[in-house]
Amino acid sequence: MDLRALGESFIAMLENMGIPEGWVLLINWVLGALAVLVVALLLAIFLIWYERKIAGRVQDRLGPNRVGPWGLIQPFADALKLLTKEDITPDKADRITYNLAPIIAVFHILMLFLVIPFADKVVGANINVGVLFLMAFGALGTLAMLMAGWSSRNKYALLGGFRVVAQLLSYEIPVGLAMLTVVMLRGSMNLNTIAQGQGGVFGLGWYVWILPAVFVLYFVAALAEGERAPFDLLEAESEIVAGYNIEYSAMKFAWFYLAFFLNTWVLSAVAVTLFFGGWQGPFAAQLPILGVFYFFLKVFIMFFVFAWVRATFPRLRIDQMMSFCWKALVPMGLALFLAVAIVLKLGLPSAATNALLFIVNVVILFATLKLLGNYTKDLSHNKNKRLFAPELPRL
Amino acid sequence: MTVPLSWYLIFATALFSLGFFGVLSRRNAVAVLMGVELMLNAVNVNLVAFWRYLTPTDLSGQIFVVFVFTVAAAEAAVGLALMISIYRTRKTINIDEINDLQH
Amino acid sequence: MLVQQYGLIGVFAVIAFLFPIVTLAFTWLIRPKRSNPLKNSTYECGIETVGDAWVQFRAQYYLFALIFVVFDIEAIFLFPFAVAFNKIGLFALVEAIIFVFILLVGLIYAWKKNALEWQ
Amino acid sequence: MVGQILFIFIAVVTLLMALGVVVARNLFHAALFLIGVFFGIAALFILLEAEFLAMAQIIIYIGAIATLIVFAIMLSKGMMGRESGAYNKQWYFAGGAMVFFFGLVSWLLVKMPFKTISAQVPNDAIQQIGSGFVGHYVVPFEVASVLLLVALVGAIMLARERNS
Repeated sequence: MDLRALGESFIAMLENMGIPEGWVLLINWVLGALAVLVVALLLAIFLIWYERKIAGRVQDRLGPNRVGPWGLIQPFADALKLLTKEDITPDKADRITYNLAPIIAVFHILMLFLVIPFADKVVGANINVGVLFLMAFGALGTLAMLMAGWSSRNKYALLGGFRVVAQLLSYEIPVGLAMLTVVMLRGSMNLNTIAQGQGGVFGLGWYVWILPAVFVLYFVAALAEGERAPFDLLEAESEIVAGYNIEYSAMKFAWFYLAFFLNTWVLSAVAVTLFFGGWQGPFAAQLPILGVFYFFLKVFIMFFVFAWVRATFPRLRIDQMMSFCWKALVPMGLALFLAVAIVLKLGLPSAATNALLFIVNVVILFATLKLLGNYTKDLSHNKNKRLFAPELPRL
Repeated sequence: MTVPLSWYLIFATALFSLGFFGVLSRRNAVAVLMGVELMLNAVNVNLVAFWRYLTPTDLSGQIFVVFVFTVAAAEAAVGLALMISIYRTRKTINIDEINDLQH
Repeated sequence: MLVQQYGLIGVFAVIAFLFPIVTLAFTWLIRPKRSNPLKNSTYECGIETVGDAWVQFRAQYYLFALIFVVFDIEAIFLFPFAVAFNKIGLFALVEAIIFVFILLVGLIYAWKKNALEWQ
Repeated sequence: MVGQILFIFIAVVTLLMALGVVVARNLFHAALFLIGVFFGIAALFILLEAEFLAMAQIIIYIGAIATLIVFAIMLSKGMMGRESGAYNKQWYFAGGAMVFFFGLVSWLLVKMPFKTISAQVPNDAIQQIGSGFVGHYVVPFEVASVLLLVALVGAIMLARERNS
């Protein structure tokens, strides 16, 4: 079954009914938008259950198991509870900004769903600036949290707001550099085109085999972008209570919560699209519906890794985290970008280029790890220095 | 292309005038900076509109806009750093109270 | 083609913006409203709030946002460069490398001045 | 026709937001209005078929500059609340100058004939922009990076706390 053919036959049916062309287009858009919206919301409900189940298993618990089979209905019960809870707005809060913040948080995360290709050409908006679209609307999320932090008029919330700026803005740079390197390799910012370029049998064409260090860079930075442990300092319960969303309750809190889970899902989906071939898989070219299946399978495996890391690692200190971004990840990203650019311009045959890219990536990854390792070893002898704030290596 | 070029230009003029008003009339330096940003945006709208209607096949218009972005960002970064620095010593950033050079 | 894609984005943007507003309005209708001054006061670990929450912070935090802005602009320059990468010559690559290196000097300067430390 | 309605809608909303930037007493609200203006202009760029610039507008103006402004407001205690006197003494003069300027320029614009041509935007627009940076516009490209470097150094000098 071809999904595009289905859509086209639907358009033809509407046109046959004598509806003018403009209206057909509009109906098409509204239906497409509603489809993406429903997918996003169902995903959010499912992801909450999925993550809680994973966290439970990792920590030797059962996770939700009371409501429905395997606790599958649990998120619906939670949603119902949150819908009917009393909503408290602090008297001192700046009301307009306070109410606008969760709306923008949901808005930005839903927008990101538009450019993710679920299968070949099965994508909300197949635009040529897909990667920039991700960066643009991703940045709106930072703003929503800043608004929440400021408008609550609460010291913890404001402190959380400052951490948002520091963390999310900083880690946007390594994420951007990783995306930039992939874009350079493919020569396109269209996410569908990038996924298309990773064909080959048994996933041999995936960019993760060519650019492993870039994937590691993306993954580590994405952990921070998704506010996940070990980088969850925005809402470190034991330090700043809950950070920017401390004063939020009921549905407004639920929107932040939903944005958090969907954000991780989008980050996993982008990782899959950029590095793991997106919807590519055996027979996906012949049978597009299989592409959707492969895509979701890969994304859920990726999401599992994110949840696994979150359930396993302890939290970093904020100064360690900032140093790690600017002094390790950003130089590493720039080095990778330059190295990949130079290797691509050498003009070698494509197999040799790919092999050389792989070697360069591994070398840079290990060089970074070695420098970091040496530095931490140094520190264990020198107690005056702060751990994990690497100084410029002497050249 | 149903929208005439002059509509864009008049829109940009209106935006520029509002920014101009903000720059001239606000006391707070950050508000003045916001007015400057409005004016720069008006210029960008003009550049892109001219590019689209006069030379759509030559991408120079768009490249110019990216340079305007750069200048705007540099201006905002330095301007705000200046304000934070002044605020730290003076506890005010009202422009008519920062007048050391007048005496 | 462009109209096709961006029309959908426009329609979706309106829906995505209205959707949370509608749900918030809906919960406003069905939720209980029993507020009292104590409930609506600012939370501060269960004790009385001390002073105003909007306090003076150190400007050190501002530096991170600043360095971010510079690198963000750099990304905007480099993305079209990356898209055009296959079509351009070796000399163009050298220019891009110079571009990145000039910014790297900025990063090293910030590093040396301890602007990258969270204190 | 649809394009015209869309343009008028976006333009009116954007101008109202811009008015909000100028008149809002609370600086934070002014910054929020400013974000709205930036968004409206990104929408206009889409109408003008400059998709790269629309995204760059959102990334730079909303993601970077607006965040910087909001952050600067948050950093200064006195700026967060309502301002007592938002306008200086010469605001009526500024208003007059604004109305005069707008009237003069729009009169000129209506009078002035422009030779518009209707051609398609090339499909590889982003690629052309990219090769433009390292081709014809290479000097401004490098100067831009020097400008950013100077801005970074200057701003760090200004904002750094000296006692440490």
